[in-house]
Amino acid sequence: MSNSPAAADTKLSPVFARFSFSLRDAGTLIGLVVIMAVFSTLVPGFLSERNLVNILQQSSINACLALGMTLVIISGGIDLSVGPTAAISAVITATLLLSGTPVPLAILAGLGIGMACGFINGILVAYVGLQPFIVTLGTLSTYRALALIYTGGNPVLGIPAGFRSLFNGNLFGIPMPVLIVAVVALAAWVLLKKTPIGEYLLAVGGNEEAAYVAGVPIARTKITAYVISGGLAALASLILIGRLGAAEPILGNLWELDAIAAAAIGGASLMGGKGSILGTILGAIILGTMRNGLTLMNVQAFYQLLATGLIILVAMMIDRATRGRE
Amino acid sequence: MSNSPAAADTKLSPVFARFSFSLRDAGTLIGLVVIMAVFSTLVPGFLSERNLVNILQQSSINACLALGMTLVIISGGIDLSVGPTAAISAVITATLLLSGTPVPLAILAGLGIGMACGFINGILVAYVGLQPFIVTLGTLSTYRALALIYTGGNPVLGIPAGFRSLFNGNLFGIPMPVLIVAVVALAAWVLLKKTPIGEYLLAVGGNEEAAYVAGVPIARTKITAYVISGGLAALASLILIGRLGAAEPILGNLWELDAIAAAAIGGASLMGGKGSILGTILGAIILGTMRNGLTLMNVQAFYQLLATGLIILVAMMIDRATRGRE
Amino acid sequence: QELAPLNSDTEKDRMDWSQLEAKLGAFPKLPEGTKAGAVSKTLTNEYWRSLGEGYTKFGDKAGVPVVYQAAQSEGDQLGQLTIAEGLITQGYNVLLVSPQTDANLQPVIEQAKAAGIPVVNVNDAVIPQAEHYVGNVQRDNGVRVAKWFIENRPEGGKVAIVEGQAGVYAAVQRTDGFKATISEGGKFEVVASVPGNWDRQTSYDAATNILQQHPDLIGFYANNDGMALGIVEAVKAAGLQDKVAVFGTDGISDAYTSIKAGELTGTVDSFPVLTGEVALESALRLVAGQKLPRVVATPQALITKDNVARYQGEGVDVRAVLMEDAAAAN
Amino acid sequence: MTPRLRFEAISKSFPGVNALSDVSFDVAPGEIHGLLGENGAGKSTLLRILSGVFRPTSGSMFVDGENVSFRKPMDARGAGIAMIHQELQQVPHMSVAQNMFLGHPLTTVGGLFVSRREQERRAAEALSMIEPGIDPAAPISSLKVAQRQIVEIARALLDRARIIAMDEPTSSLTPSEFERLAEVITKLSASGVSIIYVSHKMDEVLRICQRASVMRDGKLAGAVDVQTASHQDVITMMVGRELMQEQHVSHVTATVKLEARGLSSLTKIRDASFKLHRGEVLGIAGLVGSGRTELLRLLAGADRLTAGAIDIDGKTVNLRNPRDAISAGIGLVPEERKREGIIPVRSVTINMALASLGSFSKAGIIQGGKLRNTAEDLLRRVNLRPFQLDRPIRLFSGGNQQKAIIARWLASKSQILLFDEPTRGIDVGAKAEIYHLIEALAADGHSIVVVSSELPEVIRLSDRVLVMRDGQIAAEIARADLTESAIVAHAIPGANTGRTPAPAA
Ligand SMILES: Nc1ncnc2c1ncn2[C@@H]1O[C@H](COP(=O)(O)OP(=O)(O)OP(=O)(O)O)[C@@H](O)[C@H]1O
Ligand SMILES: Nc1ncnc2c1ncn2[C@@H]1O[C@H](COP(=O)(O)OP(=O)(O)OP(=O)(O)O)[C@@H](O)[C@H]1O
Ligand SMILES: [Mg+2]
Ligand SMILES: [Mg+2]
Repeated sequence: MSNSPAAADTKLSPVFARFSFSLRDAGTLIGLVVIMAVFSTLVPGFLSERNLVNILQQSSINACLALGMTLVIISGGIDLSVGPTAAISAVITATLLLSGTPVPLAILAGLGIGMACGFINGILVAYVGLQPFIVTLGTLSTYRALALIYTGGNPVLGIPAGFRSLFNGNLFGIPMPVLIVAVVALAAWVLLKKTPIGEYLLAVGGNEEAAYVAGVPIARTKITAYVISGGLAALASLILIGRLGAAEPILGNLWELDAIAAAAIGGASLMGGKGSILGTILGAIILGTMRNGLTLMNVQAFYQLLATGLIILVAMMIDRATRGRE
Repeated sequence: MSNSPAAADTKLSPVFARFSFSLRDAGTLIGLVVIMAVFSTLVPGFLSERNLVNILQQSSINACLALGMTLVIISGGIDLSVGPTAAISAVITATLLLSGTPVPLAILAGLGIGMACGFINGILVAYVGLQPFIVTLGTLSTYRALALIYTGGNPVLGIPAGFRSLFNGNLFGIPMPVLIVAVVALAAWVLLKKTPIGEYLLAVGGNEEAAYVAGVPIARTKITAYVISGGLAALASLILIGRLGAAEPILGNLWELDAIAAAAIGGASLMGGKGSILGTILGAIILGTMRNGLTLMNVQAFYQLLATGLIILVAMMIDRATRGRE
Repeated sequence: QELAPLNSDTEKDRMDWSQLEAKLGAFPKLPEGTKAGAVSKTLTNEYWRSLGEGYTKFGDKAGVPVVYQAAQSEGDQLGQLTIAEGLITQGYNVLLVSPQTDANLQPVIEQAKAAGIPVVNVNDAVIPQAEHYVGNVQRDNGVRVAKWFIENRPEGGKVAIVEGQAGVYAAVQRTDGFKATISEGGKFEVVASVPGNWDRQTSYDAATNILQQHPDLIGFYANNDGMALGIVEAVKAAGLQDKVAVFGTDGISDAYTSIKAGELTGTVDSFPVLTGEVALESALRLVAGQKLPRVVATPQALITKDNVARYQGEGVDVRAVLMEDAAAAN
Repeated sequence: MTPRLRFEAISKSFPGVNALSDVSFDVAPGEIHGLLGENGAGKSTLLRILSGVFRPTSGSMFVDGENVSFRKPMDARGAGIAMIHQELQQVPHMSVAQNMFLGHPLTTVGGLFVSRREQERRAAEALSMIEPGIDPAAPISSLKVAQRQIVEIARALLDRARIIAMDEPTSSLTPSEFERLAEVITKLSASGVSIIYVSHKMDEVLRICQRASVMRDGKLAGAVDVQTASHQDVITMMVGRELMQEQHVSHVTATVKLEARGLSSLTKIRDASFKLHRGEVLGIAGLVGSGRTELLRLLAGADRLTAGAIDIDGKTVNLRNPRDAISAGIGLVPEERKREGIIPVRSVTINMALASLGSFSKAGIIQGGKLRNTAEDLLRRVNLRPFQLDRPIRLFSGGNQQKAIIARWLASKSQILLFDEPTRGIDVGAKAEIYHLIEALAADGHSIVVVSSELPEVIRLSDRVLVMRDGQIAAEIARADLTESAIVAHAIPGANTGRTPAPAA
């Protein structure tokens, strides 16, 4: 619906169509470069290596979530429950670690819990046939409540150093979270661009009925998207508790909005059938850069909020204009 | 997308389809009756007239918002910015009242501000062609920031009694908010069922391209939906500040989720083209009843959250089952 | 090197704010170019803005520039972390943090330690690894209100609690302090303890429902003033303003106004401006190399119509009044 | 006399495609003007310019001598132009009457309220000119495609337009429905309304039109003298070469590939039994709504059986969904291309490969080279035009979309192919190609079922024909006895004459 038919006669040319994803991504990249340029003139040291690494590190959690969100959005759905999913898997992983469970096992359990949460969302969407927005709005409350009930509302403190160093250390001078998310992004890119599952996601989001007749396993495809989203939410929570050294049941508040914003800035269409992994990553970095830059400029909280809102709108307008020119 | 094609072979027969709206509403009504029956056995005095009036009063604000949301959803959009829209118009109305502006003028100004906020959303959706979710995600932050900046974060206190009695009094033993929302609901029903604008909303949400080639004014129709939603958000905020006697810039936090939940429980499809005014009202009352009943039962916070999440899921499943049987 | 997890309410290594000067001497001279960075939960609540006022006030006095930032909304945990990390990067000499949750600023503690920057945890959520904490005793907020009921309503009765956001430290402690204290004599019954989510409207609705079910209720305790003011309106709407006492927490200016107008029965003021001053003073003393106990307790007082004039109004020097209170308590 | 409508040097280019270049012709008042051309020739584009959906890149239009330019569909309607679009343009949750009055509802109280009753009365009036059976209050989604197309036609009649542009109005209609439409069109023409009539059905055009223009590759290829022109002449003008009229060739063998035993469905089909042989082309004829589509969907696993069984190569298969059917070697070319056929934003290549991605993958990764080679091979075989393999399928003309869907089942190497109205909306040239394809597939040993409302097509292709009536197989007609009248006799209820209704044992 976003694309008013009045504008429908300015369509992709065939030559460009082949590169349309990368063109769109180039638009996002230009947006990022402009924002960085602006901040670098306003904030001394903004472009220092340390700060750039900082931005990446600070964007990594949102990027991780946004990757899963992108796949769900491409399949024509949405996942509002990523925050509480992260919270459940964080507190359970932390409890397991404290009770002496070996680190790899605890990690697997945490990821498993996240995927189970996603699986429930997927079942409700794909088999019961409910609207994704409503399903995940319902599980948003439900999962959060479960995390709170499980912990009695208390944080789980004292996560072992072994686990923390895994998610909080550096490798070749690059923070682990950044590396982890880079690997995840690469995997997501391969999944979307190179595997049948990726094509199924695009097909289901693009025209569910036609995909069905063509033999695409609709339910399995949708469930896969939610399971991945849940798993990545869990991964994000592991990164976070690695950094914080504690797992809280209220962790992940409002994460869904940031993740959706990153995916949308990166070119995902909430009508399904469209989205870009690279774009999403750039979208997450744009949001992270905004936060970082505004903080370094000591912009007051209310004006930061204003800037966040406006940047989303402006990014989408630039996107619209770029697509219009294509 | 919610309706998996696997189930597509059980289609409406034409006879039933004609009554499908009222059938669907009957489903919601049954849901409400069941919930009330459960609470009435658990909570003494739950069915007292006083408590029932209470429930209506407490549902009125969400119902007011949900009506506007329903129209937006029918048109194929969504309005996440209702809370901040309400906040802006609340603080401005309150400031005007404090500065001695006559009550009717202040009310008009408040409603006007709300409609202006909606108008901006509408322009961005209809003319700039951005996705409604993203537009209103952006304005969600932007409007909130404006409300905070305008007031410096402070509540505006001391709203005159004349204004308050208008929104907080009783008429024939029925609270004013309930009466106001009843009138609004009637107007919305007439708009949707009896006027060309209603037809346009359904058409634009149901099949935008078909509506366009048939000459439906797409942009104007969408903008109308957002303007109404903004206006009703403002009205809801006036009811609220009448009750509380203070206007806070942080008022209306998370209102959008409740409003969307009410509309969805009432049968609106987030894919557009479908929704019921009566259903939405019932949806809002279901949510209000839940809150009231759980508070009266003194259910602990975590479990209230759990119940809220589950009721949304269960309501949608009942809906699905009802439609399946049609 | 691992510190025992901090419990700011019970930590033994503590000092009252009034003792700062007495025990540590006059305010020391600071290294040239000292600057302080502070980050709090949100600016949407007057409490946190007042805290910032206190920082600035003391900063001006000591000639130290203070940057005060806050997250975009309460609950924005990662945003707050980003801000705090930014402050470390920018080379501030000391950090004052009021974290969203007990855990979300943990990395700041670690990074600051690595960078040799002292960090002071100011109020509310408590970072277990924090080496320095300045703030009041959260539990005591609830305890004071409960004591008021025990003294002023000797015959007992039904009371209700409207809680803040589920799972937040301050909400849990305040609620717990009230509940435990008021239940001691056996005369009072807590008939409801429901979530108000720091939200006026939610609290209004909750209070309406509770009053309707328990028209003989004698009092409410709310975890903050915004919620308490919502409850006041609900009590008025039910026509019970003479029978039901309503207490809040924080001591924001609207609460004072309401108390003077005879609507809100009372609030537990934790004097955010003074807290800010004390916090920055403690932080700067750390910068100057002084040793401080792990907890510096800041004052709080139950404000009712009877004593409101003592704490607020023309020519009242709150600092002096609180000093007197402190002296009286010892 | 000034022409009613004049196109003058109309050109339209989409990025990368010149859809129209320099098209000029006139339509006189009251004239019925045919517009012919292959898929993608630019017919729809021209009409969409006329109806204000697109704006021309250059050129002008004159209505009754007056230069007009439309910025949106409403403008064209204001100038007295009504349009029946090639694709159904309807809103699913609304009633028939609401759809017909979409965009300009009948109102009372000074435009304040919609007058439902009046709309339904007028809608019924317009509908009754073609098919009285349609309830104007029924939701449009409860109607079958053919009925929905009739609603679209009736909608254009409401407007009292000066010019009605009809873009393939009969693509889903039966001959008898066309007859009624022809009557209506003749009456309109007599009252001075000009009509532009686009169709791939040559007979229709030659029968009702007074003049016809032929388009090729976005240009006007010439005018046809309807009185004297033969099919061959027109076709030559359209495709630029002669097409051979070919005869049916049979490849049927004795091996039973598929056997349906007593199939029944939830809604319509009752006790359908038949056999399908290797190399056979089995035609299914019947009236609209007789259950042909539903029978195919049962075979394709898209709908569930309530009774009966399907055997393939003598073994009973359980088809719970299209996926099962595909792995059993069954592929369906669906009737409603836009809704059930294509993934609009994806490339033709991907649309082609969707059902057989597994076979293009190694260790879960799609092999781009292999995919590309197959796409080039198969899409060339179906003669895709323009031959741009990465272009989103939504940008192709309907006929070319259909070719890509057919290629889908070639790619998946299905042994049993089910065609539901395979040449609907497809030009003569492509039609001949598709017939060739079907025959070549049969010769290859594929088993094929063709559902078609065009009797000549059924007769041209089939080795054997099943006639459906009211959800049942009413008769089976062998090749030797195959005539149009034989089919019609069995298809029409109550006309059960002659041949024994013999469902295959
Ligand atoms: N919106 C569009 N964007 C880009 N190209 C388009 C668009 N619409 C049509 N085309 C191209 O313009 C050309 C003419 O298409 P058009 O639909 O007018 O053909 P047609 O003669 O109606 O064909 P058919 O008989 O299949 O309906 C085709 O090559 C088509 O791909
Ligand atoms: N989804 C549905 N809802 C209600 N009725 C249906 C549905 N699908 C099919 N029918 C009914 O089943 C009958 C058979 O329809 P089917 O589409 O199989 O006919 P057909 O012979 O293929 O006609 P057509 O040529 O229009 O495709 C129709 O009369 C129709 O009313
Ligand atoms: Mg066409
Ligand atoms: Mg059919």
